[in-house]
Amino acid sequence: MDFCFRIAGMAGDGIRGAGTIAARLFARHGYHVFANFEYQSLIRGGYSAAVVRVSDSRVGAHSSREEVLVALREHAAREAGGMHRVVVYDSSLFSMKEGYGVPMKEFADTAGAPEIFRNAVALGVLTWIYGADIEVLKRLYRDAYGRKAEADVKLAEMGYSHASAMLPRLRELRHAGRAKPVLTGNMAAALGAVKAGLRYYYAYPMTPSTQILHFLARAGKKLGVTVVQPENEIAVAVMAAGTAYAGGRVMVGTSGGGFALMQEAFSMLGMAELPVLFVEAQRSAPSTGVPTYHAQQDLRFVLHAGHGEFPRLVASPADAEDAFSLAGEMLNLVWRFQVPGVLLMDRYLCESAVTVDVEPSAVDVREPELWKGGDEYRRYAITPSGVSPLAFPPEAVVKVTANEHDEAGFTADDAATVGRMYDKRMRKEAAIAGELRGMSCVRRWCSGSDAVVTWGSAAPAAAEACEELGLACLQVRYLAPFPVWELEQLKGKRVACVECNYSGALRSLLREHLCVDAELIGRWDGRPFTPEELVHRLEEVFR
Amino acid sequence: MDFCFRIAGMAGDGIRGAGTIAARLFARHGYHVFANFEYQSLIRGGYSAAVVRVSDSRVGAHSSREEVLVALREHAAREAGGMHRVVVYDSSLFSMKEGYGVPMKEFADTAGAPEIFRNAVALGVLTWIYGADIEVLKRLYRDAYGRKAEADVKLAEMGYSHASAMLPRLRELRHAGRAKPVLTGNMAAALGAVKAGLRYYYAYPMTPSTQILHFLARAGKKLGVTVVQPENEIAVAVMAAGTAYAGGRVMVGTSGGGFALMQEAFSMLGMAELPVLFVEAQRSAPSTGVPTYHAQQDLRFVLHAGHGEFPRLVASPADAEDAFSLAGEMLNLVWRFQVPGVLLMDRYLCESAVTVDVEPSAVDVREPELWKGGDEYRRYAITPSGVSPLAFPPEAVVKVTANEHDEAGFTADDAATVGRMYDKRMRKEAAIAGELRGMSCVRRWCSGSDAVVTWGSAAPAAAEACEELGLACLQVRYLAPFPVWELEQLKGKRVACVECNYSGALRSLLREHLCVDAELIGRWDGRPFTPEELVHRLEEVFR
Amino acid sequence: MMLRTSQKIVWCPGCGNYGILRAFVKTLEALEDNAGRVVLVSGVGCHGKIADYVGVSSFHTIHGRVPPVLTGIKLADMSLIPVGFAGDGDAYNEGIAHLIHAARKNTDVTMVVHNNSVYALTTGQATATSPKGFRGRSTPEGNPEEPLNPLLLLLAAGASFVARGFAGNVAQLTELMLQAISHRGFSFIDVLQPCVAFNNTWELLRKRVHEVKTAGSREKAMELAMDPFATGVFYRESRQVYEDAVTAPEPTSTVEQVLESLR
Amino acid sequence: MMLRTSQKIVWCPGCGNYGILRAFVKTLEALEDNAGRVVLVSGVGCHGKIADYVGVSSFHTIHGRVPPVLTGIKLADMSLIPVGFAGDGDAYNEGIAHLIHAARKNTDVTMVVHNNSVYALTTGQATATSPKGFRGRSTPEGNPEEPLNPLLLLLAAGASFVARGFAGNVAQLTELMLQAISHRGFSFIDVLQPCVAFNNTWELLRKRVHEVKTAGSREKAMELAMDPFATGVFYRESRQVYEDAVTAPEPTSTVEQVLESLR
Ligand SMILES: Cc1ncc(C[n+]2csc(CCOP(=O)(O)OP(=O)(O)O)c2C)c(N)n1
Ligand SMILES: Cc1ncc(C[n+]2csc(CCOP(=O)(O)OP(=O)(O)O)c2C)c(N)n1
Ligand code: SF4
Ligand code: SF4
Ligand SMILES: [Mg+2]
Ligand SMILES: [Mg+2]
Repeated sequence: MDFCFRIAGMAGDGIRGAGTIAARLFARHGYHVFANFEYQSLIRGGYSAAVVRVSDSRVGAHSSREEVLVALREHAAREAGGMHRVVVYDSSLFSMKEGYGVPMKEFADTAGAPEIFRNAVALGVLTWIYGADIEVLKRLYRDAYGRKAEADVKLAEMGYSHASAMLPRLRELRHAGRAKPVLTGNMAAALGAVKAGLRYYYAYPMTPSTQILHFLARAGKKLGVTVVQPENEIAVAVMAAGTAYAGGRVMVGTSGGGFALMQEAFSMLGMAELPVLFVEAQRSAPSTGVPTYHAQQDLRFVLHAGHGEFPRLVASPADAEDAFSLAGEMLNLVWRFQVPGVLLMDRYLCESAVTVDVEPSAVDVREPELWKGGDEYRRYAITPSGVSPLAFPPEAVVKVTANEHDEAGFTADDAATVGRMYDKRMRKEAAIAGELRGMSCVRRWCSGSDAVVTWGSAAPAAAEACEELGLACLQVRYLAPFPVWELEQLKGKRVACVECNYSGALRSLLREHLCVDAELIGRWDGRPFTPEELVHRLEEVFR
Repeated sequence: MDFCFRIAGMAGDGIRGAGTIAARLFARHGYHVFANFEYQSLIRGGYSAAVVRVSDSRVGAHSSREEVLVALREHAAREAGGMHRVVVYDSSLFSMKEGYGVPMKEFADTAGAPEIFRNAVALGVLTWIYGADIEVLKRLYRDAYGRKAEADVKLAEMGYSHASAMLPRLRELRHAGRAKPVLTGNMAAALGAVKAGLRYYYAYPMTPSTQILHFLARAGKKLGVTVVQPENEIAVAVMAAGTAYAGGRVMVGTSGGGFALMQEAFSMLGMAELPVLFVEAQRSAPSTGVPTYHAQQDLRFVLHAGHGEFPRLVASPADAEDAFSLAGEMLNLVWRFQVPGVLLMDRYLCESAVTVDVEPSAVDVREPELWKGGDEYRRYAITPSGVSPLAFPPEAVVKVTANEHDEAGFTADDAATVGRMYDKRMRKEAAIAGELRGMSCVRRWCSGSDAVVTWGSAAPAAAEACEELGLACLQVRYLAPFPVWELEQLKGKRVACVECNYSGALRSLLREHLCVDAELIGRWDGRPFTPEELVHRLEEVFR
Repeated sequence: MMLRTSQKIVWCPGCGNYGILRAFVKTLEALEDNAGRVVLVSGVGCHGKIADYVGVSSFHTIHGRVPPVLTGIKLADMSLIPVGFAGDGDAYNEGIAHLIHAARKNTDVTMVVHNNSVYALTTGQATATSPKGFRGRSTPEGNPEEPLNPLLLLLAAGASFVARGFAGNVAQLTELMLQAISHRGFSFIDVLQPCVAFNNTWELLRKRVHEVKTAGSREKAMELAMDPFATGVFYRESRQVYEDAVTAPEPTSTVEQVLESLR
Repeated sequence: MMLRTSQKIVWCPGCGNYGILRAFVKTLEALEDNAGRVVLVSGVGCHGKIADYVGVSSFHTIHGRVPPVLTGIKLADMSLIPVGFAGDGDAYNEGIAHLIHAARKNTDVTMVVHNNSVYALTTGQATATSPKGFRGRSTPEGNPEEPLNPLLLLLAAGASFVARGFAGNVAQLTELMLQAISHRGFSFIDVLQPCVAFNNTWELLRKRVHEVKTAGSREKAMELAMDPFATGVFYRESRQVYEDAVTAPEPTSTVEQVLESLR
């Protein structure tokens, strides 16, 4: 079983809320759910939609095969294009030749609720259409909004009973298992980091990372995470440096434009050997670009971020579960190796809501190597791995610096010291690679003789298409250091890269590191891939 | 004829001035000269040296075979290490077992001049040692300092006559041709840009680019260049965007850390299609690093600067003549293609003083394609090349934006427009590559069957070594778009890359673009290569 | 010249930005022929969309960077009239460094801040001017910070024209804009702008906003600035403008001559 | 604990920085056991080298970014005493945004600015506080800009402790540093620092510098701040400190519980 529907209207119609409640409704029935949200960079008006896919097996992408459309606005009904089996619209606002009119606005008026509550009517209708349990929906509203839920509950019931009299029932959903949690990639990354000991989150608002800020501003109080929104992104990154120096596990979040502002600080972290985890949530760029739309255009930018050479960790999760694990793994790794790290997310992953099956105990707090005391502390003591044991003030006199320095942290410029300290830092690259060899840097989603290589949120859709076509699908989770050892298998194969960009950043990495030439299946119009599109495009390549 | 000497002391001893005057002295005799300056990040004290090489053929690097040392301080004498045939020192400050004492400080006292004037004594001594014309030195001082030159002239004469009584004469230099101009890479880049129509230079001080600011702050008034030092680097880059928008040819200068701060603006230029030329003068990084020392560590950083994808031009000159030409070419190209461009310099190139043989008429102002008037102006009109004709306010209503947009410059987010405009911009990459194919993107310094590939200021030293060893030496001048067409010849050859970094940025580009594997000859202790070192290291590789 | 483009306005109904737009269009009308020399520069946020709505040349730049764009334009062509529109998040948080230095340098440009005391386009976080206790999505338990007094700050930074308007008083705001544009030097207007979605101050402002008379000295203006609801021109002084001091004259030498002098 | 390290000092002989270093070492001596909790943060410029010379924990950061480092340290460990040393170019040009917001937020940290009115380490360009007409290497014909008044600006930004010292008066400066450190909130000290190499103000300052009494109100302090040679504590007020308001308490929930609530 696998179906997909759309709720559409404009900003201010509560589309995201409706999509999230819909996702949770089916998740409470025990199904797997994936909800993609499309919206413009404005607060009222325009076009806004939630596309919700429900399945009895795992889903990591929405689908272009939608069967139901609920249109809260006329322009949203018009944009549909006739693919839906059932179209439901608010007949108190406009009329349509085909489709089922439900007087949603009237219902809201009757209930004395503002227009935005129409979305509850829509949910009642959908509950009927899919034969879901209206009681589950009502409980969901009450769990979510407490005493403020009654208008929603009432309107959901009105929608449900109106629909039951007039609308077809497409399916008869039953409870398919235990309720599953529904998270966005943003929430998953936040929680994974907290599981690995996160105590500080600093961010300046920027789509599509802002939700982490909002989520932790609320949940952080309970989870022991101090959340600060400084004056700008430079302050964010530098403040994080100060916190890491004093021993605080800190993460910062932004998008490409904000990360661009953090470049000088990023390089400082490399020189000072301070562990800060950055969430870089990509959106359609360059510059302000299409700020609420999707892209994977910043991979090379992140891999080479900051002037000068220094080791770094870069990882990119495919979905919310992966975001949970990688955020946790990365926070531990940046502390272990005292390097900056980037968790490279993207709009589709960040904001889509999905059922997850996380095993929180898989992530825990790993302590870095601490100084054991003794003589004078040398912050940059030279070791075979390049990693120096850590201490924090006031336990020791700890001298860190953005200048080149000697082992004790005093400024140095003589050739011998400069060369030695440079070597020490760069040696950590090998140490990190050694550690990664024991981990899963590349995920094989499915097997086959020809291979698709992909990264980030393109992976689930690509994997679905590959499964259908009998292709291998490999998702590169760790991108720096680049896990050549897990990718040697590609040599001599026919390979295609699937990524939401124009230039083929991952493709260029396969060339650089493996001399493997791949076809690029790219997209750069701000929209994520769907499995259906990829089946089509992969067929062209591998035909 | 080819010799090299060192003048050394501490910051505050006027070492750079002495080195420059020495270089000009021999240049006025018609010789080729190269002067490298070494100094620390401090204002008084420490170690400071000028190493001046003089030859009757072109030189682009200093040499590690020095024959004379003039030591103005005891520690500078001690650091020498016994390789010099002649050591001269200031016997009024300290004494040495070997070497020739000249009472420089006493001479200065006698002349009633402050201690810093000792450097004129040193120059008089050197004039004697090399059999140069003391009258030329005196004229040089007078040309340089006008009426304030008399103390220098007097002390130079005292040094000369003292030396003529006590010191050996190593050579008998004669006038070898017409006086040659002596420029640093910084000055050459500034002048090349002015030749191509530069009208604005914005910069925040940062070694090793600061000299451009100082030079243009003085010369700009005569050359019609408005020079502004804004509050910080972000203001520099954004102010330049405003100026370019209004039709002003503008260049900005900084080093890696400042360029890091300009990343968001750089991406904006890509989206808004505004031509600004950046001088990125590399120094030893990451972060503040070794701020007055040399490196070539920012190549990948610059190639992938700015979030998102957009075309850019990156070129890196080998020497001052190349800096003159490339600055001019680049300024014309960024205007022609309406993209940001980076002239990637480095400390060694920026600050070394060298005789040049520039043909200023080789660079001129090339006008970009201008709007011919007519209907409403569309700033982003779609064309086959991707380049839209330019207009400036108030001639037309010109709407530019950092957001994705339609042809007229209004914000757009629909998939069709986003895709189309993205294509339009990226198409310029092919147009630029087409243009570059008609230019010299790779310079072949010498030929051979095995090849050394290099870039930036590493080229002259590498070429000298290659010449000696019979290797081909190729310098990649344009790095983005990467000129594969001129490098296909490397396939199947034994190749080494010479670059002042640890990771081999150019080497990685040969892999990425050509699947060519090269050996890396790197250096990362802040010091530039010398030809002698490279002969040794290349022998090891190609043995 | 069409002063309003045909682009659909996507601000919320009731947003204070409409008043600012209206005042600016009226200002352009009043400028008559000179309107063609106006270049609008806008930041990122709801306010920034104004670039799409006005039919003059415009540069919709990145977040926080309106002042350097204004300066860069003025330096390139002194005949242009650069007018900036920034948000409070834009001008007082992200880009406050530029604002202060532009005020000090006194370039002849105008800067209008749509001060709704909230990051609106990113759905309602506290900015530098949000009241203490403000509940936004990043401060669910109330903003712990004291708000910034932008007028006081700009006066302290040396701005030569400092004013405050109210999005609900289009006539006054138009007058302020006209005065700001005709003032030779850096002109700053903070506009109290209700955001109906995230910080609806219509009622409060309608009640409290009042007009004050221009102070005779910077010190007196600072006293006036202590009142967050005072509007009008607080201070104005005549001072050298930056571009006059820095712009290079026409060239008198050639590159060839400079090279010759380096022999 | 060695308060002076064995690193060789590379400031020019006669530089005002020596006085600031001496005052800080005396301050640390006076702090006795608490000196071990001091973390020195320095910017980039001649001033920044102070990190090498003092034997306490230190973070020599990048140009202009001293205030966020101070805040980040304080948030991580409230028992630490972060003290920042920045240059005028560092604090008033490159990083002025942070200074203003740190003042407004009132984190309990101390910020000392080595104000020599010049970018010294880059060999003498004009900064925000260079006098009009100053001839530096980027302003060979004289600086065209009006200097910034940092005390006025910090007062306008809401700083809760504002003082000025003079590198030539070590006793007073020590006293100011001690008061700044003991003040709970953001403490700001502008130090008039002669740079013998590029802006030798010894004579001028020795003649003109004088001490004033702490003003009773911010307004009065602003009046005092009009005098560029006045030293002493201009203003001090007690206000909520930032870290008290934002620091999260010990966790009361687990990630597992939050996940459960999202079912
Ligand atoms: C560098 C950068 N950081 C963050 C953002 C995200 N962003 C877009 S709009 C906005 C809020 C703008 O607030 P304000 O300037 O007050 O404008 P308003 O929406 O209130 O008009 C932010 C933070 C961005 N575009 N660029
Ligand atoms: C981002 C950045 N820009 C520029 C520089 C170059 N720089 C180093 S020191 C300095 C001047 C510092 O002046 P100031 O802060 O007044 O310190 P001072 O040397 O006078 O003590 C500058 C601009 C830098 N290191 N980083
Ligand atoms: S969110 Fe606020 S500022 Fe933005 S358009 Fe709506 S009312 Fe106006
Ligand atoms: S240059 Fe100036 S500030 Fe720097 S050490 Fe010398 S005197 Fe001090
Ligand atoms: Mg706002
Ligand atoms: Mg200074």
